[in-house]
Amino acid sequence: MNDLINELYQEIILDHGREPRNFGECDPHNKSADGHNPLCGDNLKLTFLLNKDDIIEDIKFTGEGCAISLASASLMTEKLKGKKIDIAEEIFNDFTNLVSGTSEDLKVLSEEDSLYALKGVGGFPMRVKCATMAWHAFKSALKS
Amino acid sequence: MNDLINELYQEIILDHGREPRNFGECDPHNKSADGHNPLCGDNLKLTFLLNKDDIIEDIKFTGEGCAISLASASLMTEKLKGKKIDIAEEIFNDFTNLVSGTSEDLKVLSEEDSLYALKGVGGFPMRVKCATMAWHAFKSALKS
Amino acid sequence: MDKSKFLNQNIRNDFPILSKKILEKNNLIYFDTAASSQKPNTVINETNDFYQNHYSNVSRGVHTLSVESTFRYEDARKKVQKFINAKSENEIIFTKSATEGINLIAQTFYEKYMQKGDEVILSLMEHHSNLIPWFFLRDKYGVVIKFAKINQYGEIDYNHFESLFTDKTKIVSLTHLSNVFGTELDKKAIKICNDKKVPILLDGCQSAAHLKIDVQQLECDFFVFSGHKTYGPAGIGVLYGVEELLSEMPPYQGGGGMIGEVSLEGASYADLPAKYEAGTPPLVEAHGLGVAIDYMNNIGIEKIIAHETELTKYAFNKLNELDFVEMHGGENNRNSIISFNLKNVHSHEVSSFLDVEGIAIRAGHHCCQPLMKHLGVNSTARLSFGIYNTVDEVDKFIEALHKCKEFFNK
Amino acid sequence: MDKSKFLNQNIRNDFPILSKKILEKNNLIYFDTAASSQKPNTVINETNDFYQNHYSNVSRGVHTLSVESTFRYEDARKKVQKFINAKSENEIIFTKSATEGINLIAQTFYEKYMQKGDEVILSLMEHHSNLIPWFFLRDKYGVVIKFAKINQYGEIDYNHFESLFTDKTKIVSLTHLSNVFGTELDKKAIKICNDKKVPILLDGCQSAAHLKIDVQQLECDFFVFSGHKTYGPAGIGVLYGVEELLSEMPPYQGGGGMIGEVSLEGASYADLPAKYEAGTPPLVEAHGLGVAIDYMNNIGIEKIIAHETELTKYAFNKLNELDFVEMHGGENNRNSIISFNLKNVHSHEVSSFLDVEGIAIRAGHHCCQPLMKHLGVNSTARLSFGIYNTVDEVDKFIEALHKCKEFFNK
Ligand SMILES: Cc1ncc(COP(=O)(O)O)c(C=O)c1O
Ligand SMILES: Cc1ncc(COP(=O)(O)O)c(C=O)c1O
Repeated sequence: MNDLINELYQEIILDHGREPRNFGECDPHNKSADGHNPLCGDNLKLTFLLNKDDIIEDIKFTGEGCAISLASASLMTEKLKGKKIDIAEEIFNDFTNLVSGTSEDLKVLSEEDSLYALKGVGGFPMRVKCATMAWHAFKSALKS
Repeated sequence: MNDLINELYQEIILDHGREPRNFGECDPHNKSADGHNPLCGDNLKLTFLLNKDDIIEDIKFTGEGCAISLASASLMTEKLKGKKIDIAEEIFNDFTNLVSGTSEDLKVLSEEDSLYALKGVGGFPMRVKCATMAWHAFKSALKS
Repeated sequence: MDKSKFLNQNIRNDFPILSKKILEKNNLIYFDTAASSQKPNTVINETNDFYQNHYSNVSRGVHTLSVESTFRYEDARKKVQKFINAKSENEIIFTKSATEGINLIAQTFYEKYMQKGDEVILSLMEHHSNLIPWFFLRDKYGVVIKFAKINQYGEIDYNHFESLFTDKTKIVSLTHLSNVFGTELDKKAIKICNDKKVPILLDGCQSAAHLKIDVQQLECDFFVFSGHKTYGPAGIGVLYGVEELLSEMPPYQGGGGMIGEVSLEGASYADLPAKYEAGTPPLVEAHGLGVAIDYMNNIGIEKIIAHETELTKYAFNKLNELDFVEMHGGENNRNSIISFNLKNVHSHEVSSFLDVEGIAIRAGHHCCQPLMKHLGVNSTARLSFGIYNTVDEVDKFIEALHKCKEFFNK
Repeated sequence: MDKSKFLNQNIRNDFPILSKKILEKNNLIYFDTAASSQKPNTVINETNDFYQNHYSNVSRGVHTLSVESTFRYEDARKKVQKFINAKSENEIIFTKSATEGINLIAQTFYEKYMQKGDEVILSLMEHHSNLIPWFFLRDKYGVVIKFAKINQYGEIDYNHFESLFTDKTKIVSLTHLSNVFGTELDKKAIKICNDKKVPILLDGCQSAAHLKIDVQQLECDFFVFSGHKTYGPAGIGVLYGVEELLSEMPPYQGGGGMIGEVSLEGASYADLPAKYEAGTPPLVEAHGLGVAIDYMNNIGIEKIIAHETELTKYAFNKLNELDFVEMHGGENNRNSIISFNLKNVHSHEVSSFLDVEGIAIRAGHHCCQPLMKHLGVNSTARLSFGIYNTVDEVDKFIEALHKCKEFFNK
């Protein structure tokens, strides 16, 4: 098997792709947004509950997509749950840098983070949009 | 001086270009049409009187254009005046063949005809439209 | 498998990109011709030669380079005319793409012949480029759009199609060869339109390089295709329309080259085909398309069809044998295109996996989102063939597909 | 003549066509760059290389060739963005030509911001491509067009221009560099528009390769140009628009690539810039334009301007000395273009005569019929320069012009 493929599809990705965590809709929630990849038709709906201390109390998603987009959404919800907004935004920045191949100065993500498993997407530039779809939905939900 | 240029601008062409014959408007006339070359803005107005025997009794033109278009119009009016329509149409066919470089089987035009002087236009394909502008006006006037 | 039907493999030498190594390792197997075809040497070299020896703007100057450019451009028009057997060169309009061609027709046909409440018939399996231009008419002018159903074989349900016609039906626009199923439109669809005297536009994007096109025999009123899918350059498309319609319809874009006389008060327009070609056209690209047409003609359209049909049949049967593969559409009446899904594996995964093996297939909705919805999938994987593809490549692909399935089901 | 301002003549070796013999005899002297420029080797070679090694469709597939094509295409967009100093890549739309760009703006700007009776301001010296798209609005929707007068120097009469504004003025569209006079639009025209908060479109066809373009400094709202006039390939144009406007205006053509989600009931549209790029774009041509931009940047825009300005001045003075020549426009504020007439000799004769000597100039109305009427001529002869032209060529031209005059006055 080719290295690029093994790097892209690490065990944790395949696992989260098959069985996404936090799949569903937050009830109650006060933030939501749709994510959509016009290139392939993949889409998701993200909902979360932001409390008065700006902490993400709960976060979930539904939708359909490839293993990369599902795993990325699933790992994102795991990572962001319980985080304060400003930190979540830093994670957003780190993550988008990581998957677009500019991963030198990550501020908050480290190799130990499960999200780091998505680094292999950098080897497949047309897949970056799969990996970032949930994240852009998160960003636009923040503005909603 | 280059041969191509001398062939294009034979004395008779320069002469008719400078002093076009039959310049004006036929009064009375029963056929008319405008000619126009959208590539350069040259234009003319052709009028003629067709009698009941289908003979072109009188034919004139006005307009502005390059030496080739003026000379061609001038020589055309000289040639067509007094001709019957069916012969005029044969002359039309011969002439368009002559200037577009397919002058093998001319039916009614011969090397002695003054129109033959326009053969040199064949060496300048973008000028063919200059040479045929008056002729297409004649053709469309016939239909009018 | 009838080996006599296949083209001589020397043809592959005509396409320089086929000797490329993907990821510095694997030979390229290009199964994405429906998205865009690769280009033979003649097309590439003639593009070169045009710029190196003959280039200037067309139609406008009287100098030598202008002559050479204009004649190349107009010669390409003649080649296209012959290629699709149009009656006259005036019926051949050069566009930038098939998409532009459909937009042009939708807009100008509406302006001349339609009004609010009039109806257009499309099908469920049209490409977005044959949907959105009509959606614009719906949104802007209140035109009604009706969609013909399709059956499980990827064919239009012709009874349903016929039932959609009313007195208000003004135009029909259908794909000539489905870019998802590879199915060819049956002539009876055109016959129905002709009988009802409703003009029909054929979206020939996928058929132009893969079927014999004779617009007079087809009896279609409009036909569009893209050069880049027919072994020609990017940036050039063709719109064919019967002269009666094109000469009545208004111009689409305005600008240099499409005018007669212009004053501050107004303008008259040039005759066909210039009327629809505002601005400096993609002249070198048009020439390249003419060269691509020569190239196809030299091989022989019939031979191309035989090769691709046989290859498609072979690949279809191979895929159909695999229990982990779900096929879309039927076996018959199919040319050069096959869509499928791997059970439980998203088409993106299939494409990325194959890519690393050197195999380029397409994954996604193929610009047919309504069809995807109808099929109940969000994307498919698609194989599409050109003259350069071989049985050997199909075998390698099937092998890789087994590996792919293993990998994702481990 | 300040020789230090001229570019090194080695530049000529970059353009293969310059070694062509016209009519197998005379060296080509190409003075028709305003109609279309010649192409440097890098542009030709990169076009080649794209087709030979990296080609497929953009944005749609996930395979390697799709990546390579998409990145080349989007990289070209970045190069254009830097070249004209746009704020964002979203403001750069690839079109097939400047003509298409103006049509796009006229139509979509009207749909969003205008209604019957609203006014557009143009000038008397606009190219047909900056007239007819607005005439369409007048014919279809009852928009009013006002024309700014010009003075004898080929400049807009700015007082008259300013007097044309009313509450109903919604957009202004002016040529940035006249394709007949070579005169540059004064910044005060833009300032007037900015002050009155009326968006202005600059037709940059003739300026893009001959002036330094900085759309932010210019403070224009829209800017269009064609690749083929800027040492790039045929079939590609650029439309710049400020993001606020482009994101509010509706899409122009519909089709693949410009959509978000599509159902039978309707569609949402993609974000900028894709929203305005329906169908497969001229991807190889866009890349070629990017390469042309690199080429110009390598030489240095300032050096290009110095060279062409000096050469234009030289040629203007030489021509102005001739009593058998009638000049159009003034001496100052002129770049790369000179229009003139030979007294009593039609420009067609001049061009055909010079052609045989190997000299390509343009003769005609230059797609500016209203301006010709204003000048009281039916056509002019036009010299236009590119980076490859030299003083020596101008001298040869002047010599040939003497012969021409003799010939026709004999
Ligand atoms: C000033 C001006 N505007 C517009 C155009 C049209 O450019 P194109 O034909 O490349 O669309 C031209 C070129 O002919 C021009 O010189
Ligand atoms: C059936 C069909 N129609 C239309 C198109 C649009 O073609 P283009 O993008 O070349 O305009 C395509 C190609 O994507 C197609 O396959």
